[in-house]
Amino acid sequence: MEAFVKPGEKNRLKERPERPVKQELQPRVVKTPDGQEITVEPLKDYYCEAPPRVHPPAYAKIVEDLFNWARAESLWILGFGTGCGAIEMRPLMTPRFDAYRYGIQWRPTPRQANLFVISGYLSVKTLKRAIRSYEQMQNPKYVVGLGSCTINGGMYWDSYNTIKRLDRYLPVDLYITGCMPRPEALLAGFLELKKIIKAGKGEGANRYAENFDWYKANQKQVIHDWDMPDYSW
Amino acid sequence: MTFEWMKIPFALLTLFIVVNYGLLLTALMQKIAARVGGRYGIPIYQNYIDLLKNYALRSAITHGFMFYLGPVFRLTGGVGLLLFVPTIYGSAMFSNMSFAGDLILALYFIFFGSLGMALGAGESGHPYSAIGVSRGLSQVTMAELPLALAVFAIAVQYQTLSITEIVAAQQGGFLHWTLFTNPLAVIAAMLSFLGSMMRPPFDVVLAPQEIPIGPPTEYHSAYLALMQTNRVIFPIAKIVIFMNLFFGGASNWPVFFVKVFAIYMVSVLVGVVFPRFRVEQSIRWFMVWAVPIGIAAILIV
Amino acid sequence: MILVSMAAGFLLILMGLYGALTNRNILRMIVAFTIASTGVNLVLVSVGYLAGRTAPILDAAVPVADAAERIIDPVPQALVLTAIVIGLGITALMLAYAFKLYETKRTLDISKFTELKG
Amino acid sequence: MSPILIIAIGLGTAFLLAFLDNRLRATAYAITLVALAVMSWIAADWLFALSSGSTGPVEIFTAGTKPPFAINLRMGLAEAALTLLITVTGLLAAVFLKEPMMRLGRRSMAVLLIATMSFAGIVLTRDVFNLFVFFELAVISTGGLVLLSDDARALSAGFKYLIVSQVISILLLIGIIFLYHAGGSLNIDDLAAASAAGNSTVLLKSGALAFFLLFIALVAELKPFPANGWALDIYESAHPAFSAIFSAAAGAASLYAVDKALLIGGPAWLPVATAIGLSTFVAANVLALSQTSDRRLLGYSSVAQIGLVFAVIGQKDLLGDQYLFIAGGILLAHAVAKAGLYWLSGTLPERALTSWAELKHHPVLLFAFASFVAMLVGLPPFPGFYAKWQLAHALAADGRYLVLGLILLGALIEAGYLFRWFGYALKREAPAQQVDLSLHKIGVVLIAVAAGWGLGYLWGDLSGLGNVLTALPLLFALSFLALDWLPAKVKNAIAIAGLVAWFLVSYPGYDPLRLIFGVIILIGGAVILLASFETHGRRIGFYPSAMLMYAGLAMLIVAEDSFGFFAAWEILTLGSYFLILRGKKSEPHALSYIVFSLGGAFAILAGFAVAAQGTQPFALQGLADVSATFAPYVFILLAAGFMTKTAAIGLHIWLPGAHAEAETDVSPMVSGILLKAGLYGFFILLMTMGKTQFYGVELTYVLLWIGALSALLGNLMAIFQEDAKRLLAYSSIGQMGYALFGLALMNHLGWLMALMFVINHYVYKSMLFLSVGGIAKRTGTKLMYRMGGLITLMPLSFIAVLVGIIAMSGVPPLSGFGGRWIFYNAIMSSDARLPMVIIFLSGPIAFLYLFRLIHTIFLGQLKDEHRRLKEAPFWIVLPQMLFVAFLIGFAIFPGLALRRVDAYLGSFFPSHGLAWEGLTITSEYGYWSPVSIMIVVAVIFVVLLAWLVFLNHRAQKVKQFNIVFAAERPYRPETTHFAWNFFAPYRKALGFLTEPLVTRFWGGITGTLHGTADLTRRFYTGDGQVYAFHFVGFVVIVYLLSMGVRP
Repeated sequence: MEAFVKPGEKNRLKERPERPVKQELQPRVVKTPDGQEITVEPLKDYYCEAPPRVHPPAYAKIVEDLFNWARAESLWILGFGTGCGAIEMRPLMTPRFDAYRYGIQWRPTPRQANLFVISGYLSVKTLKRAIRSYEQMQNPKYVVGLGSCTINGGMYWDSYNTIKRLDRYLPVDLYITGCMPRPEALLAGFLELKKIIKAGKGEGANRYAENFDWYKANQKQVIHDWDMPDYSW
Repeated sequence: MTFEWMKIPFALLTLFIVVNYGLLLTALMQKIAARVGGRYGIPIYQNYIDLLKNYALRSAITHGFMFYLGPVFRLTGGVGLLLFVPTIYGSAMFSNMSFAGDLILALYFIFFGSLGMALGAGESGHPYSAIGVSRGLSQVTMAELPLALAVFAIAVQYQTLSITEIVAAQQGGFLHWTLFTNPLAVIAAMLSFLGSMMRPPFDVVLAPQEIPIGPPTEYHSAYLALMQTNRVIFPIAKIVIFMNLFFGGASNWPVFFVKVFAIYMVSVLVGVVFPRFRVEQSIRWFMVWAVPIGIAAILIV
Repeated sequence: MILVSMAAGFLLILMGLYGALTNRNILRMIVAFTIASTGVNLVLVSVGYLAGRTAPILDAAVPVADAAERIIDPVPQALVLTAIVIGLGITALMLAYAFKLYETKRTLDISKFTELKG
Repeated sequence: MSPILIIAIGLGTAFLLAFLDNRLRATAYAITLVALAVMSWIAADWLFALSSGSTGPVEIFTAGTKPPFAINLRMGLAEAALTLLITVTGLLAAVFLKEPMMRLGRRSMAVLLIATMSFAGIVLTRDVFNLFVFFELAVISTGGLVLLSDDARALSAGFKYLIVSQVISILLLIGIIFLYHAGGSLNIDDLAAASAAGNSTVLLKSGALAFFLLFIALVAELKPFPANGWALDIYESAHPAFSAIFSAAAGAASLYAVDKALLIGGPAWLPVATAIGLSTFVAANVLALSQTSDRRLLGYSSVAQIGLVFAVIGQKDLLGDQYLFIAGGILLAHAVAKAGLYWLSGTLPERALTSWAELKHHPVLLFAFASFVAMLVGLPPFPGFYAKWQLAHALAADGRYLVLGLILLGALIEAGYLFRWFGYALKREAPAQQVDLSLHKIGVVLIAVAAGWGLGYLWGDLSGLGNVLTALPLLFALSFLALDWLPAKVKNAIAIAGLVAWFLVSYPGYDPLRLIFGVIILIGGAVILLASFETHGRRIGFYPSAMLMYAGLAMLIVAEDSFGFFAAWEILTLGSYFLILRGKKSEPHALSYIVFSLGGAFAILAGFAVAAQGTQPFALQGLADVSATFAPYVFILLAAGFMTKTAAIGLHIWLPGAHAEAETDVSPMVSGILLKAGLYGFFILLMTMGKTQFYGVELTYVLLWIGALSALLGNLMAIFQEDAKRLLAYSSIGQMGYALFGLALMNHLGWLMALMFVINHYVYKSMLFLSVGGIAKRTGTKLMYRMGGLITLMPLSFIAVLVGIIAMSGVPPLSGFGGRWIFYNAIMSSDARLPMVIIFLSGPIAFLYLFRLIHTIFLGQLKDEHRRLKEAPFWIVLPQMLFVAFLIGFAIFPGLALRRVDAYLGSFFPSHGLAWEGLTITSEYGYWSPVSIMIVVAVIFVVLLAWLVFLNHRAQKVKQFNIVFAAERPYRPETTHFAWNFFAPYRKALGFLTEPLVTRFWGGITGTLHGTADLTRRFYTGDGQVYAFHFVGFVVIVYLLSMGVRP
């Protein structure tokens, strides 16, 4: 069972015992070419350990409005189908729906995408990947939950292996209901998202950074082998 | 041809025109490709928005020094290439910086951006970047060969390496274009052109899901914006070379727009029809089809 | 007469060579070589022989004055003497070798001494 | 003193010793030494008197009467020299044999005296029967001395020798007596006179057969192939000190005996001598290839060398006054070297060739070994070198190309096994046994070394071509032998000072072309030597080798005549060989380097010889006037020779290993500088001979193809290398291909481009080799896939490589672009079209390996064990930074170096030059303004960088695993670094072009040679009787064959 913790509230559940760190992440002693022995700590040496930063709007309102307009009109979706809802994403590229008309395009790498559509239920295993991908996107970035499963678990509400409420793990900007929502619904959702962004309310990335500890605690409750520094840069 | 300070505003003007034209042109090409698929595609101004958005992203990461410099190299390559080639025939001002070097400078400066980009992508430490670079470099060795042969053929034909002089030699009616005076060279060059435009069937470098868009897989925000800027300048700069060498150049901007569009369309038309080649397939394809035509071109001249 | 002795000499040489090249036994080889060198000596002498003349010893029987007419060529005779002496020396050396060789391997078969080859 | 005393003292002392009490061994030994010393002194006295001209040749009549009634001896120049050689060898051998002689007592000493005396007698006597007597004495004493050996097998060897000697003596005696019968005299001169007069029956019918028997018996003493199994057994098993006598003294004496006999036979027999000599020379060298015992190998080598001298005797008719110089040079070099090597082998406890590795702890002995090997191969400054030079010229002038070719082939094979052996000595694991360092033994070896060098000086003086040993650069290099005890840093400073000083001295003498080469060799060499300050300790052997190479290069570019050029060529080859051999795993590569280089050098020798047609000295300018009959052959031979140095495709297989395995600071020397020697050669060749037709084929056109193919295949092979230094080495093949291509274009700009490549290739290849070397030093590996991510740890090395690859790939604005620009302008005025296809293809391929180099080393993923690496050492980085500065400067102001050269090239190709106006360089076809390019690119770059910094200055610096990894995270750096088999798709597409066909071809040739050797070895069964059969068979075959040759 998931325990629900509000932002800022202390986690009431007992801490689970830490799993042992994976072998490849444990500190290891290696011999340098000149014969010295040094210790390599992969978690420290290979990953950036900095926490995420809050990037508040920095410019005059008129400039920010322009930027927000641009952000809204140029939604680059991360091409990552997380659940069965992904099947509803594809028709958006077809002549019938042609989401490109609305400035919606797909990017294969999170670095270049700014909209993450969580398409349907998220198994814990996929959640881990989804979080990593989300963290690797650049601020500002938006999350859309697609279908009932992301809202309340949907038909998997009692599953041992899926999460029930997406917004406990990622800062969701918009949910699109339905099981499955049709592509038209998606389009409507995206247009709604544009409004949110244009209104300057699409600050999920900053929310995530501000409440990072809370999100991370929630995430670690279900993901027991995060195996990385907290923030995946 | 020497340097005058007046050239700088004109160079900036050229740049401005080409950037805007490029933004619209690439969007138009995407729309055309979309129409082939029965879609309407992105709005014609979409590239402006994308560019603005990417410049406006708030956060960025860096993998290091070369990673940082990669896009700078890339865009310097594009802008430099544009400025080293005379844009408008007969206009001293729109010949920009072409006093610095001739055709050979242009041909070799093409690699400047690719090199910097490859290095930047390399420093990201991402294996997919490296795989993409490996594919791109492999493909370019054979794709460039027909172009090199064609360029040699027409340089011999016109007995000059100066782009301005080559354009001058093609004036006086479209039948004087290299396209008609030396069709073999032009065919070879245009086949090579297909290989350099990053469009199907020669776009395995960017295989979007297999190696998420290859070399620039780690680039984002302003880096990506710089590279996008280059993506609109660079193809046009390249096309300008082709236009000057093979299609009689352009003596004013409208002609320039039309010819660039037409040449660009060649790669788009081919691209929407054909599926993707693997690297060794495209190398073989160039070896079997394009190179012999190039060889014929240099032998006949 | 000269012909006979010369033919005999060559015959001896050939016999000797044949013997030396076909016998495996070291002692037999040495003997064969001795026969051959005897043949050589015979040939030497017969080359210097002039029919009807006497030995080239200048004594009362052959005065110095007309020696040139009456004696045979003295040079081959001298050569033969030297050759015999040298032949003796070599034969002795070979025999000594044969003795030593026999001591090391207890055999006189030449084909057994082939540690060095190639 | 009368020469007869030499014989008398030898004989007398031997008898005297017989009367001495056997216990007074020390006394007996002293008497022996004194006797040998006196004999030597007499010979030396005569040699001095005869050579200074204070006395003429004398005849000594033993019995007071004239021949034929008495024996006479002659003492002339040749006799004096050979007698001295024999007696001194005897003396030194006696010193060396101290222990066995003291053990065995006075009899052994007497036998040694007899042996020495009889060899001297063979040389001195003019009487055929006396010759026989001395030969038999030699046989008997040899039979005795063989037993001095500790080796039990010597016994059977001695007996085999006696068996064959018996057969020989039978033939000899019959021959003598019938010769006497036919010619009426035993005196060689009388017989020769009678034969020459033609009115006697000496060489008719039975007389001819008689001479044949005499001749063949004497020839048998030369151990001709294949009738020489017995001799090899002696060489292998006898005491090395005696083997030295047997090889040096007995060989010399027998040769002289045959030479005398040929006076009787006359010129008709010379072809027979040539045939036997040559077949022996080649066959024995081939057989030596598969030997594993040092002494047996030396035996084969002795047989071969004697065969060579015999072949030279066969050329007596055309050598004229040079006969003694040539035959003597080869013979003395052989004698000194072979005796020295046998003595050296006497200090070593084990017989395997690889056990000579023990020598590497003794630099002096190693130097001795190197000297002997160089002497045998005929490298400068030793007598064999001059002799070979003159011989080749004489042969070529007379059109005896087959003889010349076979001699050079045999010499190449000989060089192959000798240098392989030298490589063992330096690189193999040393056995546990110690070298016997007794003073008298080492002393004897060192005397031989000194004699070798002394003879080298003498022959240089006598050659009339200029004494190599008086050349200042060479002396400077050799002086490092004496300075080798100094710390490396001091020697390095001296070396740098020397190079710079020599440049300053020679500067006024250089024309612009030579100036460029001079700067690269001397100043460039000094810059690279800066990196050598990094080494610690004494670095024994490095400086003599390196300076030898630089001396050769410095002499090469100022050489005016063919001899000077060739001598310099050989010197630089030798020096660079020693230099390359120093690398850790470079033994096989150094060997293939020296074999290819010597092969090339022999081709050059043959080329010059054919070109000169007997003219000496032959000015290099004279190549322009070679007659049309010979010109294409000269061109082909010289070009082939130079191509071995530039490693043109087909002759390139030595290069990758040699360059890659060399030490850090050696790789840039042998790549950046040494390869230029070949290009310089091409400059000279093409400058003088120009376009040359061969059966209607334009040879420069062939060169064009070779250059283009080298460029393509070199580059192609480079991209598939995993080893960074190998990659650079293959890239050198490609770069040299470009330069060759430029030269072969035969126009103004083609040459300018080649020169630009000369400069650029020096700079960036030196720089890259130093960077990669420095990195390899730090990372402990040369394999690129084991590196990665070093950019932050080694930023300076990275900058060097970055600048290097930008320059090398020809991307503007760095200097490589200038090369490409000139290249395009050059091909515009060329008629050849098809090779362009290949050269166009190879350009972008270079990009592939360059990117791979920088990416897999500096970019990508840093490995665990490299996390704490430091920047490469200061002294290795310093020259790199100088190169970087130079490259940038040269990119902006290419005119500094090229303008004068451009003008100079105008004297060869007046048209198609460049115009240098202001900042712009203009050709007939295009223009290029380096400064403008640099400014435009820099301005754009800086503006954009500022723009990006403005936008992105707050970018979060992340670490190497913070990458988008398909929503996963990397496992380990090793599995995340895409580096191994980097161009796999390319291999799929074009990999078939890199099939190692050339390697297989040369491997096939060496395999065939070794196979032949192994097969032929079975012929030597070890059975004394079989050897006697061989001899008889040999006699019959020679007789039958010679029937066809003689009148």
